[in-house]
Amino acid sequence: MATLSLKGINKSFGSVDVIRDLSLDVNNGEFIVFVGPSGCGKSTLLRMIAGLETLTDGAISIGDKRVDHLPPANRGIAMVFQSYALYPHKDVRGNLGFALKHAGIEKQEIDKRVNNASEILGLSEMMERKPRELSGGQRQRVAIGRAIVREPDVFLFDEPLSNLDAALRVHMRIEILKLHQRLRNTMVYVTHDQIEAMTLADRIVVLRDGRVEQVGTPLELYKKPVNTFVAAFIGSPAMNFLQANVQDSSVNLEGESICTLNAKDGPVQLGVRPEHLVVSDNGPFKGSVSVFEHLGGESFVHLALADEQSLVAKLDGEYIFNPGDECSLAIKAEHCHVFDSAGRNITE
Amino acid sequence: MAINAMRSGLLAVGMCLTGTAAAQTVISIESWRAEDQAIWDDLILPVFEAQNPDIDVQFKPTTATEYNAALNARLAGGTAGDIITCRPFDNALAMYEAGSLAEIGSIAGLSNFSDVAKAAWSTDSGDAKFCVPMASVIHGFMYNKDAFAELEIEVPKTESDFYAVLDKIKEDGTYIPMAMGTKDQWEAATMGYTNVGPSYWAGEEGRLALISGDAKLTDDVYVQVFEQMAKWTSYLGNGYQAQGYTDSQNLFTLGRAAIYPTGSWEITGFQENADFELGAFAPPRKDADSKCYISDHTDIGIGMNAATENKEAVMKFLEWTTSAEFAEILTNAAPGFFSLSTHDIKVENALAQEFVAMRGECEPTIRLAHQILSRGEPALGNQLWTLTANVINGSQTPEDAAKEAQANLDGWFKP
Amino acid sequence: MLITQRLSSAGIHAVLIAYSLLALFPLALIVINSFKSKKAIFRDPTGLPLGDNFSSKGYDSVLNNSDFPLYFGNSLTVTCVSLVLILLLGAMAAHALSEYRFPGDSLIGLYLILGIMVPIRLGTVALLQLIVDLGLANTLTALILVYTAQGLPIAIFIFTEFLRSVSKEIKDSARIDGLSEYRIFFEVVIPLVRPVIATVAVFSMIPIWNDLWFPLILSPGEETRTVTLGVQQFIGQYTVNWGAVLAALSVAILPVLVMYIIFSKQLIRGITAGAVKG
Amino acid sequence: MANTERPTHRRPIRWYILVFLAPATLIYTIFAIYPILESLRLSLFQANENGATFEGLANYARLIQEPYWAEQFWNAFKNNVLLFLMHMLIQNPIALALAALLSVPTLKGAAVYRTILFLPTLLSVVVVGFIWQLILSPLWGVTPAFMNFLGVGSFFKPWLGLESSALVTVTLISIWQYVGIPLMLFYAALLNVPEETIEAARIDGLNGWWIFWKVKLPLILPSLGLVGILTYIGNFTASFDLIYSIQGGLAGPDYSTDVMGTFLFRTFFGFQAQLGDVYMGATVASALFFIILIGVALYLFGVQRRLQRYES
Repeated sequence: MATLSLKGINKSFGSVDVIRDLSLDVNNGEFIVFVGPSGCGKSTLLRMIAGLETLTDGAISIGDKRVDHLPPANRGIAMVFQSYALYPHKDVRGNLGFALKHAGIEKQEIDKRVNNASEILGLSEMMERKPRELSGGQRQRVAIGRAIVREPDVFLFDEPLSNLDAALRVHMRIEILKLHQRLRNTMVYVTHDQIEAMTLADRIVVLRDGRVEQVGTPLELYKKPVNTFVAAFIGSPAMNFLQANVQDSSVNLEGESICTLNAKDGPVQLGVRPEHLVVSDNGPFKGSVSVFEHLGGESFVHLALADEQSLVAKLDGEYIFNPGDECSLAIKAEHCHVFDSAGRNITE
Repeated sequence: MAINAMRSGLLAVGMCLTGTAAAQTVISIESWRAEDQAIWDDLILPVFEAQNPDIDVQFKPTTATEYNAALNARLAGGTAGDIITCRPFDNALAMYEAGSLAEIGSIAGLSNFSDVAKAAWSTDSGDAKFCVPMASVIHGFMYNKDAFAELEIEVPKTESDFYAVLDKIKEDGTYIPMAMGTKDQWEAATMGYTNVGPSYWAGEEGRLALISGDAKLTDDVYVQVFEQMAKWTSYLGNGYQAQGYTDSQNLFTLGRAAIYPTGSWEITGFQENADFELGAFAPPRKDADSKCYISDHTDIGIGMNAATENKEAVMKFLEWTTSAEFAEILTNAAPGFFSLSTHDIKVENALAQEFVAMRGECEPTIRLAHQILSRGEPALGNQLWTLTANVINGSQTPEDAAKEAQANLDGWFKP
Repeated sequence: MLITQRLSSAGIHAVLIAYSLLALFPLALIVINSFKSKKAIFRDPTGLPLGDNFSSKGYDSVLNNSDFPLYFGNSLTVTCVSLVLILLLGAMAAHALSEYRFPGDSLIGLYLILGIMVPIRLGTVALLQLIVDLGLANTLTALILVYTAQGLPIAIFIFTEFLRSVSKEIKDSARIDGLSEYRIFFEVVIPLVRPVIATVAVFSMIPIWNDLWFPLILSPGEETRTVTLGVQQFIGQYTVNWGAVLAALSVAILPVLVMYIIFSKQLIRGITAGAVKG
Repeated sequence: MANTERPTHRRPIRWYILVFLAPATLIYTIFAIYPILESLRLSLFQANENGATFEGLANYARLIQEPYWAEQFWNAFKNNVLLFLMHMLIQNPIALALAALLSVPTLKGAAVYRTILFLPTLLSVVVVGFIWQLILSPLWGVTPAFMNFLGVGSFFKPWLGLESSALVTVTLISIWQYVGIPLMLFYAALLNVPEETIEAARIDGLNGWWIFWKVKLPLILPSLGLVGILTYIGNFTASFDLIYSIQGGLAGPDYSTDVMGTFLFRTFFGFQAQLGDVYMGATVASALFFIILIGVALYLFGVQRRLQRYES
């Protein structure tokens, strides 16, 4: 149980800067998630925390201890990998106890911790099996168990669910959440999947090109994304961006005012989340339906607007449209996001 | 430094392991005569070691085909044996000139050898001698006495007799007239060309004329030999093109062929394997009036590795090889390999006696290409292999073959 | 299900059996003739070694020759020690090449597999000189060193290709578990490469076991002869004891055959595991 | 934060990389590369009265200009090229066909066939050479009897002894012995073709034959390339043993089976009457080295790149 602090982290491979001057403080017991598109440096950052990559500059501390010069095993961390990274030649019990045995911990203590972990994860039935005899979900559980037995200060997860199929992913996500609630450890989790980030995180760190775009709780990121990048990344289906104009403190789309904004006249980007759109006879977003997807409880309408822009709306399941139908939608002014030409959020 | 230290350390260990090293000098003989292992181990070496208890001689042969390559590599690396069995003439000369063979002219027993014998292992001027002559082999023909009796044929004396005999055997059809193949190439050249050739080029006369430049391989007498070879084709077995030397041996010893052009070196092997009585005859003379010639080839010599550390023991052994005792053991233990010494040795093997008897009737000479003519590239010796095989296979005419041989010789050889 | 539509299963078996016979027939001839006298071999090469044809002389001269157990021992020692060295050193180098980035890594990688292309035999003279300078002439050590050098490039090539295809995370995981780089190699990488060990072993073993050249040049001494070199004593200048040669070589096939059968299953798995892909 | 507080982030020297690499690199360099480089060096010298003198590329000029050398060199080179082409056109298609049959999933006894087909590869060339000479010999009746039995006895020829057929015959023996290696590589590659791809093709209406040509073959192209380059290298390096043991050092009849390996052997160590010449031998060895290098470079930079596009 400890805090994690990153100060002025820099990392370059040759002339390529992967992480640029990154600082972050993680609270004790906090579940923090790094998200970003591939290549944003999130995995490198995690591997630096683990000690698998060296820093070019900066400092990492866990608790009060400066760790960036320590070997991985002495940092008080445990890590769960995307490919599970189980030792193929050892059975489940051997995999779970390996690190402890190597650290010279007494056999009794090892057994205790291994049994404890296997109970938490429901692995007790398969302790003598080799990894190749396990399903993907079971392997992932063993990988997590291997982290648990080490009783680390900080858990590190490197895209642990991306090798699983959709149903299992949801299931394991919940297991990890439960685990966190039970252990209350500091956890750092890397993913490119925003749903995992939203559901798991106490705080999310959005990374792009080695820089932090925004840090905040899932709701903060959802409600107040600092820029179009974060806005597009968080939320599903993704936010619609439409070209609009500011005229006389009003944001206008095709001459219709959507919301007010105290800014000088000129083009802006209007951000509209699909779930905030509602059907309204005189709504400002008018167009014809190009695609209609019905999911039972809800439906998605893809609308071709008059000025050749397009828009997705998430509607209640009771609406039914056919391609070619005319449709008009409206949004509450407080749900509008407005971004300047550089992508910065300038919503009031 | 380090390497030397290591080496002496290992030497020391080696000394300890051999135990009796202090008392005995161990010397080893390099040879290509793998089949003579038992003869040397059981008959020859014990006699010498009994007289020289402080010397242990080991016979370490390499397969004949790899002998030159392996020996040269070992000489270059410094791991060759103390005593080296020498091939005659240019091959040994090259080794002497490269500093691998020591000068051994001081051996008193060399007086027991004729000048002809010594010439095979001396420099051209005759000043330096580098191997003790050991044995010669005599070319000739072996025949199946039973078959000859069955077909009522006499041993041929002249060329026309020879072909008459062959025709008769061919006509009868029970036997393949002659066992020889061209696959191994050297067989055709050695058993055919070199065997009967001297009768045409008049032995030494023709051989020396080539070296002096007075004659060319395109002269009639040499071309005639190729013509003989072309004539042989029809008397060989089916598929002789793919018949190797071992095949020929087996064809003959299994009694399927009546005549086998060969040499005295086959005696031991054939007497072991053949169920019929063997006889030998000399290469036929051109006609009744002309002389008969045999190739009595100085084949094996024995010399000293210049880099040996046991010079004294080696010299002692070489001295012994000039003795009548050695000559006698060798001649009778390896019948067909005749001592080159002038000692009067009684040959016990009957078939070997038939070969020795040829010496009385015929003029001796050595193989055509061995002296000087194989010193450059391409070596005439190897040329003759390929060309003879080509002529017998019909892929080259005798004239062409002679022309090519001479042209290649002209490429490097200045008489 | 490839060509089943064209050729029935029986057809496939017919083709494979036909080719198997082609592969086995000469082998059978070798074994049959090793039990015959030289004369019988040539009188009736395809005849079974029965009645008059039978002769165990070949085996007698091999097995009663007190030196043959020694030759076998030498061959086994040289082959096994070389194999272990090739596998161990090859895997170590391949691990370094596939796991770590360091200056010149790809150059060293290229350098180490260059030897696949060039037979060391080309350097025989210099090699012998070197062996003599090191005081290793006529030792099995000389052969082992040369065979190891000869076998390393292909081993490194196969191991590197394979290790590159294996997830790196498992090694990272071991690092987090606190293993040193050395223990990672021995406790994680060695078990990982097990599927391709058979592939490398089979490819390296055959040329070592059958080699005649280097024993002839580097270690021809009586004490260090290998089987193939020992067999040469039956091959004379003019007379060849074929019965003994065939007997010796029939016996000499056995160790490689046994090793092959042991490795056979792993061999395919190893190649399939992506070890020898383009 | 003050700079002085920061420990340096320079990575400590990673000795373990050295420990892993050094043993293999050392043994390989000392016992493989050094001797070969020494050979390359010797190729620049020529023997004369006082040892050897540096002659630059003179030996190479002799090799391709002086008729005696050039004739042998180009003949051996030509034969090597023929050998390579025949292996590519005969050995590898046979291996591919057998591998295709072996990889039929419903086939029973595949493991037995696999072992049998690989057996010849385990043999030493001494015994392979002997047995095939015995089988093909016109004297001892194995092949003639077999052909008579089939009623084609009149077609028998002493193939190993005829200039027109010796090289082909030796090649076929070599194929008999070594077909196991490409067979294994193809077999493994075919096993790796995903079942789904084949099923997709079947749904597209392709039958077994076309699935092989249109789907499997393109997918195993990379191993086809690998087999090609291994064949190329083996053709220059391994062909020596077999030809030497069957046809002898002169590679008869009339040099019709002479390859770079036998040519090198004769030149380097001498053969019977011919005296060995280390300097010309080294030159031939080096020429051989460069020929192999050029082939491998072409493969690496041309063929392999194109082939690997199919991988993804």
